[in-house]
Amino acid sequence: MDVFLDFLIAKFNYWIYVILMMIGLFAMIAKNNLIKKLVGMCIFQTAIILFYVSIGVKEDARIPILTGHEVPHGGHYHTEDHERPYIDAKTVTNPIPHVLMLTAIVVGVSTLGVALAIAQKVHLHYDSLEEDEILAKVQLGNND
Amino acid sequence: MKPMKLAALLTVIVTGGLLLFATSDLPDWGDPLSPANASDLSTYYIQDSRDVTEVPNLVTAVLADYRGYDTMFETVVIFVAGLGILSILGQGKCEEPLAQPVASEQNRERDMITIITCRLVVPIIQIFALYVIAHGHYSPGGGFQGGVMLGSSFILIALTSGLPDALKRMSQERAIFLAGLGVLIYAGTGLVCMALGRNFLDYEILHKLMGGTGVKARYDSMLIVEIGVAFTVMAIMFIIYAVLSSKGRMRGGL
Amino acid sequence: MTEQFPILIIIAPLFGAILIALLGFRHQSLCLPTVLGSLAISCAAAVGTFLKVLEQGTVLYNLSGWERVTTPRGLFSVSIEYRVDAISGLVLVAIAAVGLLNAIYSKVHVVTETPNKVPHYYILYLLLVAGLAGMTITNDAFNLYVLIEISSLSSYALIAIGSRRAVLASFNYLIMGTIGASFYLLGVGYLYIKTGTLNMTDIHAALVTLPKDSPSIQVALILILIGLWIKMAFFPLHGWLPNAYAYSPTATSTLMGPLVTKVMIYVMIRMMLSLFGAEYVFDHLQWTNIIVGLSVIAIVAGSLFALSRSDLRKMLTYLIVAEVGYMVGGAWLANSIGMTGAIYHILSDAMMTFTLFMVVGIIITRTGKTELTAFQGLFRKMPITMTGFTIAALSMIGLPPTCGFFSKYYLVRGGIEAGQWAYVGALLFSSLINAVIFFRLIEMAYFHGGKAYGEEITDKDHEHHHSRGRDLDAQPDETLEQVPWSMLAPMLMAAASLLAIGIFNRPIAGWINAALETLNLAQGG
Amino acid sequence: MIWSFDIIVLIFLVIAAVIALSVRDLLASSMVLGIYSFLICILWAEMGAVDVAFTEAAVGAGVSTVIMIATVFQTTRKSKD
Repeated sequence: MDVFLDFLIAKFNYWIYVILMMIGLFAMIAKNNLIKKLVGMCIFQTAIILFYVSIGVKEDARIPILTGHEVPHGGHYHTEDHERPYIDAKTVTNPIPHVLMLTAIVVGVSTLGVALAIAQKVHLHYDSLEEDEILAKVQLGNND
Repeated sequence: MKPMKLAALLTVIVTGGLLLFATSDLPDWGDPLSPANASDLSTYYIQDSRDVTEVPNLVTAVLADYRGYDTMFETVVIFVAGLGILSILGQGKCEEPLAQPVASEQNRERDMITIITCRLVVPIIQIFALYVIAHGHYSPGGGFQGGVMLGSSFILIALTSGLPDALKRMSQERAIFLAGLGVLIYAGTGLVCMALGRNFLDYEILHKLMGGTGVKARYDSMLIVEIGVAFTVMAIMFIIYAVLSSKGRMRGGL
Repeated sequence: MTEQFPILIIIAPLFGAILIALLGFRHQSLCLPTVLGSLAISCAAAVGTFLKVLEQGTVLYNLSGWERVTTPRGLFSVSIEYRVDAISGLVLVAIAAVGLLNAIYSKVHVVTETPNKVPHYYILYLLLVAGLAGMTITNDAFNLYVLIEISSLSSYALIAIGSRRAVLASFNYLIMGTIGASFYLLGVGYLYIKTGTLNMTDIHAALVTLPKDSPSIQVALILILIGLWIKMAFFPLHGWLPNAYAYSPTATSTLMGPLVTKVMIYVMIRMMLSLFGAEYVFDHLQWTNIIVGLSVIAIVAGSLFALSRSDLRKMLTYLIVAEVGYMVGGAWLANSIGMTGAIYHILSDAMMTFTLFMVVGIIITRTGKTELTAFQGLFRKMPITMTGFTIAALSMIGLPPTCGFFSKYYLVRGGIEAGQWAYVGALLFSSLINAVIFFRLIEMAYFHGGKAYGEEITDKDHEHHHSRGRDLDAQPDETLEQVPWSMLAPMLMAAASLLAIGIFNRPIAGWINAALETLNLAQGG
Repeated sequence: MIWSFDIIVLIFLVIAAVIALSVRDLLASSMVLGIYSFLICILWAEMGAVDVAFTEAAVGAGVSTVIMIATVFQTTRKSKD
């Protein structure tokens, strides 16, 4: 039982991430409504970010901000005068995925903004947000 | 319609299957000794970065200094998004006179209580946002988060008092100028480093201008670039809202 | 100063964009000089970088000034760095040159097609060029993602700025493009979890030490490939491309048509060779047959679609789809000749597509027609334009001394060496189709309907252009076909570059080969 | 790491994602997407990614939801799927 539980904890997270990603991806491809596609896009991107963040997780580790006596607070800029305590890398969460994902979140919201603007413009032109209705109107407009 | 769903289902099953198949090979979740967590790179950042930057928040140190180039382009992404939205939906010309409130806008009932409350809350939000920007070296936060909060304070004004009211405080032209200024602060810092004879964004050399040591120069330059990020993000977040909530007409609003 | 050349390529357009954002909205006359100036600096820096690479081999440039850190396991990079070798140097020169020439070419189009939005347009334009150049030069897998998104976001906007149909096409492109970029990001995540670094050189060094049949690395490669294939419009995933390019404003399609897909192909080659390594991709994984098979389908399908279209720009977009098949197939032939051909074809196809899009842009502006019949009797009326068109057409068909011949020569030789007869057949078939398409057009232009043509170039159109005064060269000389030199000169230069790339094929192939050798893909290997 | 907390939030996430995609009212869909963002933000805070959680709270749950609702107001609330 313990072995099974360990296995479950070790991998369960990844499975959920994959499920979330696939829910989002499915919506992006299959949904008919443009806004729903974008909801799917948000879910897909967020799930990928979740996957990245979880790469950096270390069990029983602190957040990646070094506080307390080890860091001189309030502007001691020189390092020569005192020896730093050694930090065990195992006790601090890996900061790299966090940095990357800050950027990815920003990219996500930018994409969402541009996508919503395009969706509004589509609505302006075709007065609909349903893909099939829009395509029908396009066919009607010019026999392309 | 149907075939599209089927194709999507197939794609999803294949992709999901591949991803699940690959998880068997991934290190256990939360394993401190996984290749990513025990890598030289991560260990270096955790153990050595504060000696050369003096910033206790490792995320800020890596974000603004080691991967500062990435962050510069992250700011540019925001900038592109704002201009893209303006060019897709906007009316074009920036110099257009400030839009007069349309009739329906004036007649619309606005609740006094929400307006007054928001007026009171907005300065507090803005002060907190400034704190978030300035204290990014020591606590979670930084230019991006602070910028979003500043931008959302303007959004709050637009939501309660109407878009024209918010546009009076931050017109489209001013927003674009601020966004450009933010990117300029960031990229310009890098350019100054180049002018002083080092590589792009090598803040260390800036001690020639700012005094102190190279480490202090890194510490201070990170604040400068965070302020640049905050400018761009604030302006663009508001612009995005202003354009999207008015279908590009920049008046009326929700 | 010379060591700062690599960064100048990227930040010159960036600062140009900032300048326009700060000043261009008040003083619109500043926009075009800023664009031209910054792209000229970028172009000069690209050439300088390339010359430096030829002189001293691969150039590395550390951003943020962090040197590589020494550990018992070797050196590793703690910040983002640039890496330029002869191949990326060539691609960079092509990007900057196309950006600059297109800015000159499209100065009229931008004003007529996007009135009120000239500053917006130029900012996005400059950032698209910066993003593409940044993708080519960077040596950091995650930075590549950020730059992919910059170039994608600006191209979504540049497309959606156009007509009604363009908006819908742009939305589809956005959905497909986001899926592609997300797949790429996910692939990089799988690599990061196994290697713990993001620098491509370091990832490669770490991958060599890992067990070869690790499923997550294979899945990472698949994800990255699919992501990039979506972005480059490789055949079954090409759905977004034709509409997006055909309905976008002229200046957008002339910039994106030549560059976006080609840069993505370069990125794929970069991933294959310097991130995963030729040994892993070609020798360990036996995927060559599958992917070359896919590329055969892409070539045949793209060519057939192109043949069946009557709209000029649609036809060109399907030709791009076919050409993407050429390059993906050539890159996956698993020998250095095929790879040389693919990289050489990136250059020549960029210039061919560029020339063709410009010619078609000129013709559509002058005649107001978008069908193939617009070509009727054009030789008499527009001799200079048609000269450029003929050179580009010969190059597309693959006749010497144009560059199209030499790239196809390398690709076919690579195909024969690898024993991929289907690929060789598809190449020849596609050349045949191209010959049919282009000889039909040339014939139409040369022999048909010269008589009634005079009325067809509408005077209204003419005046419309002239009313814009200083934007045009103010000399209505009939021999100049009433097309301003600002359009003709870039087009002729691009056409001349087709001949130049063809004539200097030996040194170019030599540089590419030398660079491939440093990436462990030696001659005949 | 409190794994049981983790699992509960993850299951809620999946539920939120499915609801966001299956309701026919786009306004409700955007709101549920906001809930999804908040849940994921809690999860990140618990994983020690405080900066990312902060950003997601400000962006994902804040600005994204607001601009999405703005779009829904400007276009239409109804969706066929």
